[in-house]
Amino acid sequence: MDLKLGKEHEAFREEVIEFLKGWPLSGEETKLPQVEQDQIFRNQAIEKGYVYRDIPTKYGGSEQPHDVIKDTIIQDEFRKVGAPGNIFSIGAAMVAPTLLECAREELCDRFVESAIRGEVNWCQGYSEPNAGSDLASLQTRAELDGDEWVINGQKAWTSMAAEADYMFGLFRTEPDAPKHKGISYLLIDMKAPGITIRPVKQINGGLEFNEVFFDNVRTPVGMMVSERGKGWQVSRATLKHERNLIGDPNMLRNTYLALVELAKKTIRNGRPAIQDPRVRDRLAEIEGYVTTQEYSGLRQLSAAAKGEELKVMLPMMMNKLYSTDTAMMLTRLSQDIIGGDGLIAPNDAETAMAREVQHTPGRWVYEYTAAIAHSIAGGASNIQRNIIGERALGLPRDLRLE
Amino acid sequence: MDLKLGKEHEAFREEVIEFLKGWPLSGEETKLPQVEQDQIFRNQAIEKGYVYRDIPTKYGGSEQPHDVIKDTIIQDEFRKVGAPGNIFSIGAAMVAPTLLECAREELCDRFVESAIRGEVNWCQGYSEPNAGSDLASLQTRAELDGDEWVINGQKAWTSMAAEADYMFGLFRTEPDAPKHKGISYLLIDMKAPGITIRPVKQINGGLEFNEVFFDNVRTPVGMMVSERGKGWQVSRATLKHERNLIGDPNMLRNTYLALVELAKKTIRNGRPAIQDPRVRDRLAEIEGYVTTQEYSGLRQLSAAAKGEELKVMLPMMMNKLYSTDTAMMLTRLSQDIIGGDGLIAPNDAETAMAREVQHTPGRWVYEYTAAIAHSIAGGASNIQRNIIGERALGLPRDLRLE
Amino acid sequence: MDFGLTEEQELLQDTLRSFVAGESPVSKLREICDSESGYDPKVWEDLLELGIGGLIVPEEYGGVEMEILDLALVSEILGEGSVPVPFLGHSMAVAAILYAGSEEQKQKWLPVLASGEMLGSIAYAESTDEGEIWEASQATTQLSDGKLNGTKRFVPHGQFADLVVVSVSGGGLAVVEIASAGAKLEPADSLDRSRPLSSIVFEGTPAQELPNADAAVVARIRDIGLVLLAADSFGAAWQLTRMTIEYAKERKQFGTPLAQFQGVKHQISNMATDLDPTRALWWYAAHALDHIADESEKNCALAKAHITERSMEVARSAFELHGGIGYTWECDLQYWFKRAMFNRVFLGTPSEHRARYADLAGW
Amino acid sequence: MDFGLTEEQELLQDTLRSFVAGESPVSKLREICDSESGYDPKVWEDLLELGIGGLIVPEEYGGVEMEILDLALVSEILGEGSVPVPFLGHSMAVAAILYAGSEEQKQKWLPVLASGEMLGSIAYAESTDEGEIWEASQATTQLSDGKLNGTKRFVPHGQFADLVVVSVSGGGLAVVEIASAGAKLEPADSLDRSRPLSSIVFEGTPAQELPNADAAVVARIRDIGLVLLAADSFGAAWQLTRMTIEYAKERKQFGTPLAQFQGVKHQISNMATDLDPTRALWWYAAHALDHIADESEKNCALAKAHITERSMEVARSAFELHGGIGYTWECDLQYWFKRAMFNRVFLGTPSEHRARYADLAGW
Repeated sequence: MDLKLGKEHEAFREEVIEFLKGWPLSGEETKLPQVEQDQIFRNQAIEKGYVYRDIPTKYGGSEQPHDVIKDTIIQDEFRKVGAPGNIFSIGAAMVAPTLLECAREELCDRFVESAIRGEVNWCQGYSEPNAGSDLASLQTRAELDGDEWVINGQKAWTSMAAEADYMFGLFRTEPDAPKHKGISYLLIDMKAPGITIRPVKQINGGLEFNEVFFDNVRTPVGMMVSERGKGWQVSRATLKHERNLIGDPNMLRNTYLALVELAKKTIRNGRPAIQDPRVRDRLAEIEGYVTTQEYSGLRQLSAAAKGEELKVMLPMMMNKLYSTDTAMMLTRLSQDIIGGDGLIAPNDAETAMAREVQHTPGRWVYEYTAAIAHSIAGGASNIQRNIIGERALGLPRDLRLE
Repeated sequence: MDLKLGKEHEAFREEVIEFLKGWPLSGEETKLPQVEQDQIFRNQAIEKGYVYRDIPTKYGGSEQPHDVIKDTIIQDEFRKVGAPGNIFSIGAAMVAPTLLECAREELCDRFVESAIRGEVNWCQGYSEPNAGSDLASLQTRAELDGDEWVINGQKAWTSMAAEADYMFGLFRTEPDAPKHKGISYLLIDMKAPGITIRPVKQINGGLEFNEVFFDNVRTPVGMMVSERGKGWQVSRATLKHERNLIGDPNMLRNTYLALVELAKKTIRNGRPAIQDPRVRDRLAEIEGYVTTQEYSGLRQLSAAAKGEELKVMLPMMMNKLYSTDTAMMLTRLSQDIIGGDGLIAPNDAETAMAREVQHTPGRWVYEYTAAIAHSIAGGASNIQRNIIGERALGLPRDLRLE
Repeated sequence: MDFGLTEEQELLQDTLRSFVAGESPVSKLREICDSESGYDPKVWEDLLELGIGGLIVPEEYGGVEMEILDLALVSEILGEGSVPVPFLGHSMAVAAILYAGSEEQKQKWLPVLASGEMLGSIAYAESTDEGEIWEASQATTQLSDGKLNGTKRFVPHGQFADLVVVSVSGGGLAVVEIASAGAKLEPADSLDRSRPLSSIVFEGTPAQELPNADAAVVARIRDIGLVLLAADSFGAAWQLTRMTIEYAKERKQFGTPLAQFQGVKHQISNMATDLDPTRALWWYAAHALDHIADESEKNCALAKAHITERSMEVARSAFELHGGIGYTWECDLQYWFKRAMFNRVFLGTPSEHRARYADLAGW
Repeated sequence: MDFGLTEEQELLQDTLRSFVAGESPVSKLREICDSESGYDPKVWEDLLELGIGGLIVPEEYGGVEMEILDLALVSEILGEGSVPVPFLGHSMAVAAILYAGSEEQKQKWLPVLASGEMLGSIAYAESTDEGEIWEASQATTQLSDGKLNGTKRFVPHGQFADLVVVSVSGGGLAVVEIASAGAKLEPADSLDRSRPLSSIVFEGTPAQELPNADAAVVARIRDIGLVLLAADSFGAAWQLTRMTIEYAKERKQFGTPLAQFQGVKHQISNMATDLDPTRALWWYAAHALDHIADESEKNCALAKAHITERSMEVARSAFELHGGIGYTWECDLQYWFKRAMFNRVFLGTPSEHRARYADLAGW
């Protein structure tokens, strides 16, 4: 175990810090719109090899050798100064790597660069109203008509559908094949005729998700990733990236730190809530979970860096369930601290999921209700328990009627 | 809702209190051994109709009309002064009512009176090493040989086997019948040749349970309760009584009160533990469960008194699971209060389950480990959850391979 | 002795339950809540005709002279239906005037409150330098020379109320007729839209003191609120459980109804086991307010703390078992979940009431 | 950067694991525990030969000069096997002399402790008027003129120790060679029979002060104990989980292996999820003791509090899933359950360490 960075990496960190002195921009450039400033700086970072490291240069990446430690250093230092680095969009985080892994060069040429630059926005079309955790039951169909697929049906839980230019998703193309094998992975232009988007309002007022309806929507045959009936395999590549996105331990740590601040700032019974021994006890208990998740993440990262993922399969499979439960514990305490303010609905700013979330009681009402949702995103908790039991602990599969 | 006793019952309570002035005995009788003193007083109580109220007079009971309120008054007042009332033995609490409900008169004549008087001790033979919650899988066999059943096999989890004169239990008499239907209910003389008793030591040092081995043990055909293959039905009558025994809310209340005392007496960090806000919070939280269980019991009792058991089926089915979880919470807190004393094993007095349990740290170590066992006695918790889900909430039965 | 409901009480609940099913179904609830009014005057009027406005008011003041247990039984049904009516604030205002008012005040207000000509509410909560307070004894709002000055928060259905009972500095209570000049009322964006809240700023607002508001009476009024919240949460949580049972029976995954997965079945059994026995806890607390004075304060604290807390856990399981659909505005779960959130916090959090319980227990 | 074990460390654990499986199987553990000695000298000697006695001792004093993380990795394996050897007390005694001893003291004792010629232990706990204490800073045992007076409880393997490190009034540490006159040793009936405890009464017992036992050093010695307990509990709880998995796969009910009931499967998944990720927590705490001084105290408190607490919940589930059989003396579960109970309480309960954590966090 060696948590010190080696000399090479320490030098690398210095180099990154030096580079970041160039942010924020100065001089005339500060007069440009923020988006353009971001892009100017990001282009410099790509040149240095700090951004889009696993994307080939021909697609606008910096095509660097795989080095998780360097990735972490870059992420840390960029975050410290708030500099624009990798765009965290579905397109950059999920579509680009999936295409690079599974698609023909033609599709990569067309979509990877615009995805990582955030010039083209993507949304995901997996879940359906009757197929949440059970993707094998997907019903939305694509039928071949000449050199186009004709799509009919409905997707659910699609984030950012209204903002998206394209959707990637799973569609049933082989109705006669067994469940898993009848699914293909298609890309669809969201401006194609026949698409209707309906935002789904959440119970905390947020509007993160949409339903997307397809009425004879057409997409060319060339928009299929991999082959007919191979959608399931492709989706696993994508899902891998999504799971990583969700299990981010920093998110939990940030929420925890905000909770500690809340407990310091909130006066209850004439003193800061954090002076209440019960609050201290619960905060320290939650810290046990948050720190565990954090160090366990570090361990997984290290193992991945060495190509030893197999050693950490077990904690990797547990990330989701663990952070779901921790988030629940954490936001539950927030409700005890804010007290009566929990009677008031979050306002628009609080539900907007802005980068700088407001430190308001309403934010905590939003987080509390969102914590309940966390048990859902990326597979319900019971499914997670089955996966852990069956794949990691070697327990027998459920009895099935089938 | 009327928690005041009606005039009739208030008068009855006065009558009982008046009667109880005769306890303890006085004069010459105080020189008798305690057991004899108890019996003298108990006989007087039977005459008054206070004891063995649901047992016919011909078996030594007082054959009173069913009145749960009077039962409760008697129990309360007898307990207050520590007077000997109904004997709380397996024989009195389970065998006698079962025989009265299911057995031929001959067996009642022979066994009921001695059971309720505690002159003959009984033990239960249901569970087997490979049939805990799943009684339908019982393997211990009884084969008919002339006018005797010949028994071979093994029972487990038998309380008081060494002290018992007789066992009541379930045995497989019809090997070719479907599982449930092949079982009969037999009474066995524990002094019969071929019986071996082996005490099972518990992890907390207690010795409440035994294994009982049968090697060609014989019992007359007349010792069968009800008919061949009807053992299952008879056992449900008995089990009903056992469940009542286990769900006793007073036990939980007494343990809780002792815990509060412990928190008052134990000095931690320079002050009584009960002054620690965290201990107060947890005690109050546990009180919520204990009180709920207590009032829910009162409600069930009232409904039973009115013959309206159907209205309270749901909470009745939950008693076991509820009190198991509460006992766990309760004894867990005790371990935080006793601290390092939890490193020491309970001593003999503490493991003897004496009527007056010692108020020692070791007692709490004993209780804590016993609380873990509670999830087991009378059906594992998962079985309880299935029963609640299927019978009370109308959920479908598990998928089964069979 | 009978630890159970009378036939009349069962009839009362059955009647109300049918009424709610017919007149305040979830479709209507949704309409009311989406309109952000949180108030269904038609349903409230019908409930008033059933006597709900003056349930515990003696007949001489125009009420039906029932018990607090009856009031709590009504609260359960309203929670079960998440009915958007101003029952909570109104009932507490009625109790305040009934127990703390002078004869004259009672004659003046009880009949019109009982009939519903006037709608009542209570204004207890404040943000103070000591933090948020709910207890009347900690109130900082000033009453002098018949004028009220101070700011109150979280007044239930305040924007529809004609009369508000206000806790004031020194631990007493005062009554404001809201039409009076100088009360600035600001509706809040309430999380539970079936019980919208307002803030009120009093600036020299005319008010009458309730002369009999001594500590015991003020405690009793709060305790009535606590038991109503507990009963409401019980009703709401049972409704969440029922909805989950229905959903789990209907919804299939991997070709099997959810309810047939043992993992799901056990979670549902745990929900019900956590909840159902607590019925006896709030019954007893309400009964104690009616008949066993010594026991009432402790038991109301316990019922509020325990039941509103357990109800949130029930809600959490309901969401987990519904999966994503439960998280949408279109799913009915949200109404009962928010109802339970309201009940948990209003008049103080469970941990505050546990601390109070510990003090009351003499520990 | 590498948050993981070195090949040497993995080899160390593998070697030890095989050794324990071969030399300290549960059959032998049962024998030792039933004899009430709680000490397997043969196994201890073999472990000493592997260098366990002086793992963190510099080579110049006859040790193998490894890190505290290595010590904790050993502790995990000993917990996993519930191995009845005096590792805990001995390791803490070694740490005390190593960090707090004078050069002369180190030269005198470290080599014989490392080789195992002398067995060490620590005597921290006392019953005082303030309640039970574990922290050295609260000790009331008096050291003056080289004589020790006071009573200590819960000295691990005390009845076999040759040398005991004692916390004394003022927060310092002293060393007693137990053969000295005047130390009355009373073995207790320990719950965890793999680590028997003794009380010691000192009445004018000759003792040497450890001169460098300042607050930071004393904290460090305690923290080593905390991380060893956390690692031991982690090992024990994983063993309980494994036993439960095996049992659930083999045992059938209603014709189906227990593990195939989804209710059971989910409970097992929850056990493992509660436990497995915490491996990184105690690794980090141990590593911090070696390399990140600022972080060590907080992280050791956290690791002890969190892991020993979670391990008890794992144990609880193990019992529930084993049913009645788990409750018997004959079932092996008991050894690991009692091991976990010991770890949870020794050197202070989780809630005490959470309170300490809160202070250390500067809240």
